[in-house]
Amino acid sequence: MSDLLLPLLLAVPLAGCVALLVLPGRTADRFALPIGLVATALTMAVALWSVFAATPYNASWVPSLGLRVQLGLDGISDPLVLLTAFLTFLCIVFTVRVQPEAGRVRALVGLVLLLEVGMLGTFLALDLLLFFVFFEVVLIPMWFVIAQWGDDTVPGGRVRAANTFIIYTLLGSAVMLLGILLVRAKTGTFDIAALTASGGAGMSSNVQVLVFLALGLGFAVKTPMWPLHSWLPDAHTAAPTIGSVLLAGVLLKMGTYGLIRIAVPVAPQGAEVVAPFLGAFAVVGIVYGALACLVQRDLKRLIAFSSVGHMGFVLLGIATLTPVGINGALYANVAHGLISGLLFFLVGAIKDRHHTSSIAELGGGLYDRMPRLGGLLVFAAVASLGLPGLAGFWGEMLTLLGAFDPAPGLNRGYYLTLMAIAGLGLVLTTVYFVSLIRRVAQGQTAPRWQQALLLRDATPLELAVWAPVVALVVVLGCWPKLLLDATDPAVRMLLGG
Amino acid sequence: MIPVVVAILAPALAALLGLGAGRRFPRLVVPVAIAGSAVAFLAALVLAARAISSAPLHDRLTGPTVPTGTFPFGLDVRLDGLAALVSVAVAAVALAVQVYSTAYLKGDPRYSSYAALVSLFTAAMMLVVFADDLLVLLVGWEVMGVCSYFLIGHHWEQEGARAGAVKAFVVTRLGDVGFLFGIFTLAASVKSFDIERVQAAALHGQISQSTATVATLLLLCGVVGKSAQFPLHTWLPDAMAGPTPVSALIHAATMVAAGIYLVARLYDVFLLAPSTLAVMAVIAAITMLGAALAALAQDDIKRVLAYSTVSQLAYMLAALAVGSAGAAAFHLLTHAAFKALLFLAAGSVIHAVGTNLMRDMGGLRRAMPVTFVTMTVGLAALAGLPPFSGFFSKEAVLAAAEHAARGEGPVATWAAWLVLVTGLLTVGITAAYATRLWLMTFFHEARGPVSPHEASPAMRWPLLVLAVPATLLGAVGLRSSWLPGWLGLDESLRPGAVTAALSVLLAVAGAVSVALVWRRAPATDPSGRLGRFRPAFARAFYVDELYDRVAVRPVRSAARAVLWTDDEVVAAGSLGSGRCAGRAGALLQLTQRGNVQAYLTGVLAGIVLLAVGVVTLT
Amino acid sequence: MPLLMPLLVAALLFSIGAYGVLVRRNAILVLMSVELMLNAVNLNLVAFDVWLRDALLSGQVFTLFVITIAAAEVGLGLAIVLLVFRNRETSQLDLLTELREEPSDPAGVGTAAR
Amino acid sequence: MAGTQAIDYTALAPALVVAVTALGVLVLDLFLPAGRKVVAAWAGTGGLVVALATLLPLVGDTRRTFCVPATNVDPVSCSYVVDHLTLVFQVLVLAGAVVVMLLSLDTLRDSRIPAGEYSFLLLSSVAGAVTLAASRDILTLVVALEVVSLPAFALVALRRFDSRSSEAALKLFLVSVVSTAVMLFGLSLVYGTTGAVHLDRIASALARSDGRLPATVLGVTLSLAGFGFKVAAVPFHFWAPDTYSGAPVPVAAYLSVVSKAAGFVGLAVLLTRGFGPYADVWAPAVAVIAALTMTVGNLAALRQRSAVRLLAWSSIAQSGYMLVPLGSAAHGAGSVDAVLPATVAYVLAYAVMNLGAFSVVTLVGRHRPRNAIEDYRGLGRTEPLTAFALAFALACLAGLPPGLLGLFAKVVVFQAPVEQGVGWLAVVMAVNVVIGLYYYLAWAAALYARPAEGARPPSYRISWSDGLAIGITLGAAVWLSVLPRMVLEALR
Repeated sequence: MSDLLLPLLLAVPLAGCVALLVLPGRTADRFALPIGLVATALTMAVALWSVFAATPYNASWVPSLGLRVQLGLDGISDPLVLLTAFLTFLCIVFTVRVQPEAGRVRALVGLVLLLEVGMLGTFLALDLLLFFVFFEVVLIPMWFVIAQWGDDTVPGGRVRAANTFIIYTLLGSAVMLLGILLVRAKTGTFDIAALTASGGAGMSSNVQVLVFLALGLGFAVKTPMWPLHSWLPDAHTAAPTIGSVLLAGVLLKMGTYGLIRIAVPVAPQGAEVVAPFLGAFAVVGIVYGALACLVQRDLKRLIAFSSVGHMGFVLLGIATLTPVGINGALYANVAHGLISGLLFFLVGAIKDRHHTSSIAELGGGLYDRMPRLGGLLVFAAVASLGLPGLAGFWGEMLTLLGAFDPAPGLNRGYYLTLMAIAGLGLVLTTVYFVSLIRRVAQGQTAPRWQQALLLRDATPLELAVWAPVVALVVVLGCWPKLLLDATDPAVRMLLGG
Repeated sequence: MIPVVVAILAPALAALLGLGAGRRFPRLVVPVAIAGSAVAFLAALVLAARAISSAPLHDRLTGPTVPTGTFPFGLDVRLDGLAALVSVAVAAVALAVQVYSTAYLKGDPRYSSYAALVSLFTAAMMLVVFADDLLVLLVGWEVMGVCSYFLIGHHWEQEGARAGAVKAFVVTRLGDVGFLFGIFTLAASVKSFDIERVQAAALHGQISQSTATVATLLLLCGVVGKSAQFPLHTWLPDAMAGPTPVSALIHAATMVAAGIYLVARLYDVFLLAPSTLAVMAVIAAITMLGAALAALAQDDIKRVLAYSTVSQLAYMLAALAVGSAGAAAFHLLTHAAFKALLFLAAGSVIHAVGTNLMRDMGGLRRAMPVTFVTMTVGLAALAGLPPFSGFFSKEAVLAAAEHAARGEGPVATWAAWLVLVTGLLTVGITAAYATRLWLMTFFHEARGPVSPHEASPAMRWPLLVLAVPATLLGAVGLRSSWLPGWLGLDESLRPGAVTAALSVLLAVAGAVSVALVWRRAPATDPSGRLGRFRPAFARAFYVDELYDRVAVRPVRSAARAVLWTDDEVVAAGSLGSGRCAGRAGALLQLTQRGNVQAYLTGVLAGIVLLAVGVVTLT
Repeated sequence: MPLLMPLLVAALLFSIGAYGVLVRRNAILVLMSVELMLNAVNLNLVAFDVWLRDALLSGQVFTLFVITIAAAEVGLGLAIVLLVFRNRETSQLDLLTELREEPSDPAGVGTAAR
Repeated sequence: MAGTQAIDYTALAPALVVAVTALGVLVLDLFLPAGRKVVAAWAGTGGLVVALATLLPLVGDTRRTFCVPATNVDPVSCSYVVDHLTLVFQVLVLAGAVVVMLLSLDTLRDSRIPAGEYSFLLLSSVAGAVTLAASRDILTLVVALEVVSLPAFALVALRRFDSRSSEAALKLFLVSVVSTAVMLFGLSLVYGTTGAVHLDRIASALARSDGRLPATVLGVTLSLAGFGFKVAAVPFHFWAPDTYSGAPVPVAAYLSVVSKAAGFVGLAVLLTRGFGPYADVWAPAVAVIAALTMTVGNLAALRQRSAVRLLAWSSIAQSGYMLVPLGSAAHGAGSVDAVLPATVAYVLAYAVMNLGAFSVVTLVGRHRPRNAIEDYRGLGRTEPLTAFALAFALACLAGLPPGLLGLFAKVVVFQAPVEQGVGWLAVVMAVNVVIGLYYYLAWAAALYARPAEGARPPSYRISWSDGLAIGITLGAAVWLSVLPRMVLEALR
């Protein structure tokens, strides 16, 4: 029975989505949100249950391709599965009151459920091709969420933003498919567990470099790594609130999770050759993201660029190829998912109230006119800049510790310079977040908002949605053992080979 | 070991309650905050009593270890003489500040968040004091930083507060990055984050001198940042924009002293690196002298005290540089007492007169007798006049410097001489600016607009309470069984004969010269005599402007450059490829213009090309 | 008679037919040129058949089929040309460009999705 | 030559049934009153279904007929062989024809096309296609190819009063005739240099001859031309956009699916059975053609505003994808058999996807003759099921989930060049998949976008034959997305 848990985990949101599609128009519209709530809540429950009780599931789907539905959970994917189920549930709850005005709610809930299937599938898949299929299931729903419910006042329009998002990601995943097929051509199997155990045995070292480059490119676009990031600000700014929460909270993690789960173990020698370049791009990403945020004019774009910086840390952690580096990467992954999710919820709430997210128009004084929302924004900003005692710190600290003494094959001096620049990036991150607090939260309320009536502070429902995220950020900050106990053994086994 | 945990958790709990329920139960805020600090103070007293009774106190409580991937770290706390005494100082000042703030910030709309943040700060400081794991210490270290950021920015309506808060947090954060790398170097060499094991390794010589030097220099960045020493001192004067009790607690007694406390805690590692000690000596000398001179020319009373704090901290760093952790701890304790007293007194003066600027003050001697007396005690201790605590602790430092100058200390003799000379010189200058402050504030006729009145009891009592240690704490250093014993050190902290005489002479000379200048023109500011040097001293040798040009402007222009590249180059790249695909499509459309024979030409041309290609290539 | 001569003639004939197809404007003449090309193939096939002295005579059988195919194609071709002439009053090939590709605005299909 | 050839009529049954039905329909048309002409079309469809039924006994063993006695050099070789490859394509051709027939019922009524002649021509073309799948010598191959093509020209020109149709037919005719002439010239050279007409004998002759005669190489290359035209590969693709937009939409559907499938089976038979030993000669050429076809098809499709024209360019691009496996068979006969199943799988998947798209385009085309992409705006709101069918077909064509059928087919096709080591072709295809995504997605988005201001959201009267066609194709696509074994392992 326990091996049916994982397929059940995927079946519940899929059933919800199909139900919304099949039900006749009138009833589906009325019951859209209840179905969404039940489906996501059930998924969360099954996720929690399967984290403890699930055993790997294995069934053949397309024998000729060698595609098998292989699902499994271990220390690396547990936190991400829980994070996905948790954030999706919060998004649906958030939609209950904040009805996105454009388009129908039924379609939105259906799309979010389909998104959840794709995301959960990506984290559960233990078959390379199955991972690729779920990796792509996410694209079309997110495209429609951005293009139909997005904010059209973005420069260039929301459809172009959605297009750049999907074209960038698809280019990456097309190249990733080539990598996957090359692996199969050389080793004859798609099974990740077997490939990890064999540690890239079937492939010569330059084939492994080719495989790592192909897989790495696909994941780097999704992470996003520095030069391939230009889709992120447009997509995040144009996406509706729950869209950007899921985009930042989970979709970015699929890239780094892929690197850790697939690219590094399957092609270890390739990883060793490419890791220094990956580290260099990561560090440039950190500094580039931080500098870009310093002078950003739009609040949502600023948070999007902060994701480029934070994911730079995660990539640096992976580039060290050490257990502590990868532990740091996973921790930063989960922490960034929670904190950026919270930041986008808050910025979305601010934007819904002020109908603008440009910092100049918002003016200062958020503390003054909306103390609770202002306080939460400052909390999230401080958590995001990596204050110890909050979730953001441990990931970045472990990454730097990993860079301090990287894997034996890597050049130590080079990684020390990377660590130093990343440290500088840390300070720049503090600078732009603190100046964000100064420009938005502190100071006087602009006259324009003084007499605006609709500026209510955070509503009880919003607080109910955000409170668990805040609590998790604090718990993960004060008690890192909770997450590290789960990831450390899995990472040691992964790198131990 | 229970009191240690209580000392940390009580204020933390108070903070949590304050932040959480502050808005809904405003009445509960003040009692909860004070209760938190009081419980912490009692716990600290119990610990101090244990430290005094069983002299070389050493105790550990190890919590769960957290796996990281390489060597794990654990939630451990430890108790020894130094920790107990410093925790008493912290708890005492925190309690005084909490009580004082109830009056000073009466009616402030955001008092609940203020009190909660002060409690959180106290808990963080306690964590730093009692931490036995480098990472746990770092957590406390940075939580203190963020509390100071929020508290400086308490009056965020004012631009000064916002700017001061940002500057304080960024500069300390810069230092903390170096601090983090120092922790990595140290922990990697010992394969553990545990301070106990680091000290043991240092004593048994398991840490090589080069690693020790690199680690201590990096740790020094953190210390210099947090304790506002020479390169990273610019944030402390601007931090005065925060409420005065905050300045008293954080920017006088506790946070800024955390750096010195850390060096004292890891002193065995520092002793392995004489070159670091030399660097510390140089930094201490520069900071000591520069800050004292700057204090001489300040007009705002709080900025005078801020620069004075920087200078006094340099004394403690100097003591550590010349090899005497005991002197540093001693001066730390006495400084905590009299500097907190000075700030709170200044607070009541500002509260009465309504402005910080000394040129609007005067003649407060009669109007505010209690403040006058306690401030005089404080200033005397600061100047180092004999009966007061300041004299004894400063003498301990100078004695240690003289001792090292004779060649017996761990540091190079030239560094010891540098410390000794600048130390003595600064004693004179300190006495000068202390007297200037004293005269301009309390003597001559009242220049202030409103009639000044004495502070309310809630503000007066803390002054009186703090005045006691400010005067008597000096005696603690006389017997070697007292303070040195409690700290577990076997060095004597009695003032040396020669240095004591010299420093008293210099102090009196400084005070008298300022008094003479003042007597000639009581209405004007005595520092006017500095003439051409005054603006330089007032602007603290233009270090701020230098940093602005060297660091702030380049970063901002780099940011604009990054934004430009992002909009133009990277985005254009992605759009460009889309557009050129479209143009290629348009080009292809030209081949489909409908003429059949054009199609046939294309077909036949294609066939010919294909055939020639295949025949020639295979 | 050496094999080369008929092959050369066939190749020449094929090229002339191709040239005729590309150059002549009138549809009928283009059809005639196509016939030339097909007959060139026939010549080729018969020449090979004789040279191979194929027992199954498959070359000549192939020629018969090609001839029938050519006939069918011409019949159908003329019918289509007749239709074109009736609808457009012309059989000049270069005037028949009603189905050309109109260069649309740069956004192309993308505008539909706005 | 004593004794008659033993003819295996059960093997011939499908072709015979279709041919006889065609003639029957032509005769029946004479007796039908003007109003009842549609009955002829129904009879034709019935014939096709019967032909499908006759395929059942042929499953399993390989049946040979019209065989030539062995000579001292070669074994017995037959010119009509029904093996697994043939059966798969015969099913595809007949099923495709049934769906096209369903689509054409309403179009015949609306645009005054003579139903009798239409059905006769369609069925005769299908007969040709069925024969082509089973032909194993170059004579039958050429004749069958012509039998597929000639009725197609007539079908395109059947709207006699529409100058666009006649122009389209003329263009199709001319390009086809020229390509056939070139192919015949090539085949004559091949016959000349190998001395054989049956494909297996040609293959053994090519394998025997050590040196590579330039004439043979030229012959092999030129003989690709005929099928290149049928498949609308790059140098021969010029006719496709004009013909598709000029012809009635069901005929365009027929050309893009059934006649293209016939082209591919002809190519597959010719290259694998006949020119196997020369794989290292034609494989690089096919690879280059595939790359060019994909890129030209996708780039031009970016610019299209009319639905049928966009589907024309899209089908050219899809042909490029189908040619990729054949193009990566560079290591001799062994690799050819390895890559053939990939092409067959993709052709099957493509047939289902494309017919799905065309069935909805035919429906919309009847109500909006202009048939531009703008006419599809907001279809999702008024006709949810039809819009979903088109969106699903487009997702399959783009190769993105939820269109899993397209995704699996593309993965199979991608596998061929990666395994055979033709890396550059795989990368070109990867880029093309991304370009392709843009216009499929833009069209799918238009379905669900808000209708243009002022324009009444489109709502159409769906006749049950249209509904049936859409239902069959959507059902097949969804079923094969979940269980693609049937398509992907057609040739295992």
